[in-house]
Amino acid sequence: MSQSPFLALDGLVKHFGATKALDGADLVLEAGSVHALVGENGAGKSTLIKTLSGLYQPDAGAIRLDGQPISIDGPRSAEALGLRFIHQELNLVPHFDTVDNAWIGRRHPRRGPFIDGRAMRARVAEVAARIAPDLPLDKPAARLTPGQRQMAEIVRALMEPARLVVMDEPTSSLSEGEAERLHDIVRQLSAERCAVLFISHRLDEVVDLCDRYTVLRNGRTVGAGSVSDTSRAGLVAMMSGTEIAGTASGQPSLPLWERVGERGTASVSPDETIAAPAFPHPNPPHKGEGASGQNPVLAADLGFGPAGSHVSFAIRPGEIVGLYGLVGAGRSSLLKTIWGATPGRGLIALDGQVPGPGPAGRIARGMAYVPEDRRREGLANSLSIEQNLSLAHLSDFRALASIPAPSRAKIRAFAQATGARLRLVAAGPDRSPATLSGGNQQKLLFGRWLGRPIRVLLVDEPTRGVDVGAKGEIHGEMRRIAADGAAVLMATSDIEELLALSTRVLVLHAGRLVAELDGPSLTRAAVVAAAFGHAPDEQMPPSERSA
Amino acid sequence: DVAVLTPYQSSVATNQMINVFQDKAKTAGWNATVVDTRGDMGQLASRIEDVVAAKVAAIVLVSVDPTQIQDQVNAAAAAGIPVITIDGAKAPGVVLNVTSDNFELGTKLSDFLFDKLGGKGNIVKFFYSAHPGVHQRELALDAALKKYPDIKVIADHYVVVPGPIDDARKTTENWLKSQGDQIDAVWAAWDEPAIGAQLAIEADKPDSKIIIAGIDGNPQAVEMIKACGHIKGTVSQDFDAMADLAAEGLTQILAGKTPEKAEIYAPAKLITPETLGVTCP
Amino acid sequence: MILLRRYGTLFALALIVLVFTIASPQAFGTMSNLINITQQMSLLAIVAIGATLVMVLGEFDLSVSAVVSFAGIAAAALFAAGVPVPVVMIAVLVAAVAMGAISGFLVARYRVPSFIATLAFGTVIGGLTFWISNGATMFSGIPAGFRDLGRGTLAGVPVPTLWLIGTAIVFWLLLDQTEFGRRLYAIGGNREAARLVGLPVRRDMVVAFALCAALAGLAGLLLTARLGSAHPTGGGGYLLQAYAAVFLGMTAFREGEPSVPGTLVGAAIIAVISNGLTILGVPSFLQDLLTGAIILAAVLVRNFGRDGD
Amino acid sequence: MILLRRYGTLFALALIVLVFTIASPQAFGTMSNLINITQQMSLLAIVAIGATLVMVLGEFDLSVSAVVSFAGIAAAALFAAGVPVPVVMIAVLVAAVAMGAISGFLVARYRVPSFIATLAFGTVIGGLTFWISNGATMFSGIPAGFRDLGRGTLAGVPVPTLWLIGTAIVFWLLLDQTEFGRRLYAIGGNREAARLVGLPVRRDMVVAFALCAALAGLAGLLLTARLGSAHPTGGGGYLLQAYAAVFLGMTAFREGEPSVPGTLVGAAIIAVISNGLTILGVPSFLQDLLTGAIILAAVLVRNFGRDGD
Ligand SMILES: Nc1ncnc2c1ncn2[C@@H]1O[C@H](COP(=O)(O)OP(=O)(O)OP(=O)(O)O)[C@@H](O)[C@H]1O
Ligand SMILES: Nc1ncnc2c1ncn2[C@@H]1O[C@H](COP(=O)(O)OP(=O)(O)OP(=O)(O)O)[C@@H](O)[C@H]1O
Ligand SMILES: [Mg+2]
Ligand SMILES: [Mg+2]
Repeated sequence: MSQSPFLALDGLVKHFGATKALDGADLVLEAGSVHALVGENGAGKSTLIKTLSGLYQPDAGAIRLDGQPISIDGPRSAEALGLRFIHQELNLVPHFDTVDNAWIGRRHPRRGPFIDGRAMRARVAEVAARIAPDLPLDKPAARLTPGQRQMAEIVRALMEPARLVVMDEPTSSLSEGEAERLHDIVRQLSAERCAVLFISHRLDEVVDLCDRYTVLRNGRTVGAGSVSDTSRAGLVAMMSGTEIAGTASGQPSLPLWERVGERGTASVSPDETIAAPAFPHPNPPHKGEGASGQNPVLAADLGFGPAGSHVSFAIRPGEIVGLYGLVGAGRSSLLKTIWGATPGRGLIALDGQVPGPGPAGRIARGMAYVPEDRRREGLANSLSIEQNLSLAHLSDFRALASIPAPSRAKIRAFAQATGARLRLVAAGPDRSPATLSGGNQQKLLFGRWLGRPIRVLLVDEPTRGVDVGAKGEIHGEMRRIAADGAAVLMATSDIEELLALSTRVLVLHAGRLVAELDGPSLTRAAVVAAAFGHAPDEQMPPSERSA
Repeated sequence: DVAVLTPYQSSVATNQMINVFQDKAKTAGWNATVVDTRGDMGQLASRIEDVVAAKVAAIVLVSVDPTQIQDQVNAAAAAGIPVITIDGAKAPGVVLNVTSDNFELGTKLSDFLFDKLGGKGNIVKFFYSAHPGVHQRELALDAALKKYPDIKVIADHYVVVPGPIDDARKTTENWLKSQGDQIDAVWAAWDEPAIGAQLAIEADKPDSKIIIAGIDGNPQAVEMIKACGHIKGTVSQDFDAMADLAAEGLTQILAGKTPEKAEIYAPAKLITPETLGVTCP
Repeated sequence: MILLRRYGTLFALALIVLVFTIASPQAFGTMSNLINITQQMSLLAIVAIGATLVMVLGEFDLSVSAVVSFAGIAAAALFAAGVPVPVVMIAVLVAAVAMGAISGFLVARYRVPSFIATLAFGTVIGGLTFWISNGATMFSGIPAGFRDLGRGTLAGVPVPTLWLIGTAIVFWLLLDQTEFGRRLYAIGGNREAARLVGLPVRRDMVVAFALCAALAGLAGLLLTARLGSAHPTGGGGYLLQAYAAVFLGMTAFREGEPSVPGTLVGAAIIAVISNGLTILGVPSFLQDLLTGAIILAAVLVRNFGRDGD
Repeated sequence: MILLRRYGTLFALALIVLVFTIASPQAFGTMSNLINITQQMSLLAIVAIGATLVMVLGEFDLSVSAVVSFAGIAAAALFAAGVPVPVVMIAVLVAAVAMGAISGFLVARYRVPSFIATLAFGTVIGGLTFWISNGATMFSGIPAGFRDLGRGTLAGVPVPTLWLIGTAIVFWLLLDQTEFGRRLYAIGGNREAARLVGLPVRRDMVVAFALCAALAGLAGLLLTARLGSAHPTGGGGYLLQAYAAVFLGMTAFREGEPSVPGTLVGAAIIAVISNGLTILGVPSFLQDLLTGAIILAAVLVRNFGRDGD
């Protein structure tokens, strides 16, 4: 124990066909430390931990635990070694509630030969009380929000004592308060000499929380050390491969899109595609300044959510309105209701007119929507990446306008342009989105709407799991869309993002609109306070005050 | 090579004919292969096309009405392959049909049953119209009912195939519940539903006077008659004789002769406790 | 209203029973007829409980009807050869388990879609059955001691009903109250997740298919006992009806998952409809029409008012 | 090796044809027999192409066999009433489309599991068919002009083969080359995602079920034309075989998605096996054994060596 580190990964290599997901990744982990694993989207972080969890077998390289070389031949043996994993793509059984999910794969408490439901629940409630006191324990996972599902996964990982807990972007769908609680848990684990391997794209959090870091780029370890010896900018530089001197939006590493060429398909260089006429360059950073005199693009006055709460608000052209709240506050429900995907009472008006029913009616009027849960609501894995990209407006890709037959060439061109624009890293446009890294899946969802005139953009967690560089790109796109005169309504759990982009913030608490903040009142403290329901009187939205 | 094709190999009667015919074929030195299409006529048509393509020496159709697949029979005839049917029907292109007259069987069954009832009473009927031969028996029942105005059909059931025995058993159980006191007899278009009815009555209403009769001479039914069950008669088709006659006819045909008659009726006889030599209380 | 949606199919069953009782109080609505129905549904329900296990995994086993037929014929053939009853039963059940395990192995190990794997393997089993029986119904030599396992009553309860009660209790406990059952639901709900947490996915799948086949084998034995004869396609009618029972049952409880109580409700609906319609003397073609319509109504009860897609 | 995995089932088909040709060069391996096979597979393949559409959605339509039977009987009944051929054909197809649309509506709007919805609705259709036909085979009054749509040859190609070619081309284009087809794959891949990007999920599902039923109706018409008679359960054999063809086809190309070319390969495998085994004079029970075994082998070719669960 004294000399050899607790866990060491040496030169791990893992191929998926022609893609090298890991290409000599090293990692050294001290017992009881909180270790950050950072890197751009597609750098290989998730692949690394899946290898550690025994899900993938490395093509080369060694894993050493307490100095002894070991081979982890399956999730079961990783579990037996005291390693716990929270994978990036959440893996709950949809019709199991939190309690049942927490116990899958564990020895259930029993009475005689039968499982003891009461003891199961008691144990889970005990763990959940520390981490997520508000988490509903009896709701099937299918009816939880992504944030709640994330917490359920965390509860599951902490059910039994562990030597190492690996968390792959655990905070990407948690808002400030919940993330804070998770940080406390992490510190507590570390104090109990349980190591934590923490993956995150929220670099501030990394700098705050972690002792040491490892940076992956293109599957290779390019840096490691003590967090106190570096800074946010330093991490970004290492991740993207630019010099320390570079800024946060420095030159990125090349997209792997090129690897298409290796497999015989035509390769596209990013320069070529960025020049494609469909995409004007994004405007310079812009904080939407909705001119106050203009008529609203989007006016909503409607009931939403399971509780049937009522909200009314309006968004003017050029505005980016942020929507904040705790997990389960009802942000996603509100967006879906506006999108016409769940029935709601009330009206919305677009440029003063009521759009047709359902999402199709909204799309026809230039609305766009990026859902939160990419796996369940966003991607069809049986379709290729390019087909997923073209799905929302298939009729734009006809070879002949009168024949409803999409042209493969046009779809391919769109996919390549969009891919280059958002720096989508993929083995090829004809592959399944299931082969994409988490952040790249998110880019895919966003990319769907690029190259179309947009009047209203509804986005739910636009950059969940997206790396710093690409986050900048997506923010740029959103600003450009707003600057072109559209209304943007953005739900996010990332308070940095919220403050950086929004001209105005609506805060929801337990399904009710509790605050509307802009100008000087829009501060981090005010937002967080409102989200927890401590809304001082002057923050009440005018509509509710008058009522 | 002789190809034997049927859609109903798992029916007891058909199976027996095929087995006897195969034995005869073996002694005659033919190589007979059996193809069963599980009640599927479209399949049967395809398989006939196949054996025509394979240029077999003769085609034997068992328990099929060749008019249901006339084109394929014609094609076989055109290819010079003789087609004979057992338990089939006369049709263009069929050189020989050995059968028992289904209408006659149905009449025999109906007359026997009505006679037993003394010309008066309520019967229930199990039928299966999808099979043209079995359908003929039903028509014979209709004709017989005209002659006996005091016999009434108070319930009927279209038997589910496969699983006719179990189906008939359940149906009879249900009838016993609803109108058990009114039923005097069960008319079964063939023996399997009769067996099902016997099982139900023996379990649920063993003392009732209900009598059952069917067609085929199915050995299980014969055994039940012997054991003095409720089955009191079955009109036995002489399958052995039919298969025999068919094999003889085929020998002649393969020798280049034409059989004297294009249609041969095998005799049908009634099996009852008396003919089996048992006396029931 | 929520209750209606939650237990819609159960209400539907109650309603069907009620309507038939009103229509025919002396024949349908008697205790003896209701007991009779439990006996009539028993074999179907046993097969359907087996199918439930496999459906929990999100798979199909289309070989159940072939296994039912096989078990009946194999038993009859062994009896004809003079093998004693207990040996026959054990041998047949072991053979059925082996068949199920093979299907399960093909599905779990090679990821052959279960629909095609079990359909093809069922065809193989059908060929075997024809071979053994020579395509003929077998009825000689079936001992009375064996036949009594499928007929008669014990303390007023028909013997097949007792088999059903036993099977239902054992498999309800197995699915609902044991870790094995939880694992099956987990695998069916999210196979990827099950694999990620290290569940023995392959082994459990093989066991589930084997148990399903064992129940089909049991049903085949009971069918032969009940009829006193074995038919090489005697199980043919069970396939679609068993899955109909499971699917009906899925709409009966919980989050639309297959479950033993649900399957019992489904099998009961099917049995009650055919018993009731026969007792009412509804003509054959109308029986089909009504059966289909009632089942649709039973399923719709739960889904009505709910928002589609 | 990768090729083998990618196109395994296609190789399997080629191999099966090769083996039969070697075993029986004069009978199986002749041009005329191969053409004959295309004719024999045509009806099954047409039904299976319809089933493919529904399978793309991830749903089942178990009423196809009932629709085949219905179409045949309805046509025969209309002919018996003296209705002219074109009117009969249109009327029957319209009725089939309506039936499919009803199934589709139940599935899309009320989210009734398609398995139980179409099974129950198929029972209703079966009742209708029995009502019309009185349960009997219908022979009389089928005009020769109609019969010629299902028999004979045109330029050396059997007429049913021509129908198959036409159907396959139209539906291949529809599924593979149009927005409608793309939408069906998207709905099947992730219905929720499809709905959220504004695809007309319900409408497309109803259309897919309607088209599936239309093809079943067409097959029913052709079957009656081919046999010159209509049987109230004449379509019964198509149900499992059609889905077997689709599932076999899913293992033939791409990432396991149903497709028209795949289904053709699947139907061809089924047709070739039964043609070849009959021509070789293999006895019935062995035919079953071999059919099952060959299909299993054909599916396993692709999955062998691949890692399971
Ligand atoms: N199953 C797979 N098949 C093919 N390629 C894969 C597969 N899984 C991952 N990859 C590829 O491997 C590379 C690394 O992916 P990985 O998921 O490890 O990235 P990551 O660092 O976790 O990214 P993110 O921050 O976006 O989650 C990516 O290029 C991805 O496309
Ligand atoms: N399908 C559903 N059925 C029932 N309740 C649901 C369903 N989806 C969400 N809910 C509940 O509705 C409430 C609001 O959910 P919503 O998804 O709008 O929250 P959110 O603010 O977006 O949270 P998150 O940050 O976790 O995404 C939550 O309490 C959630 O449990
Ligand atoms: Mg990742
Ligand atoms: Mg949300």
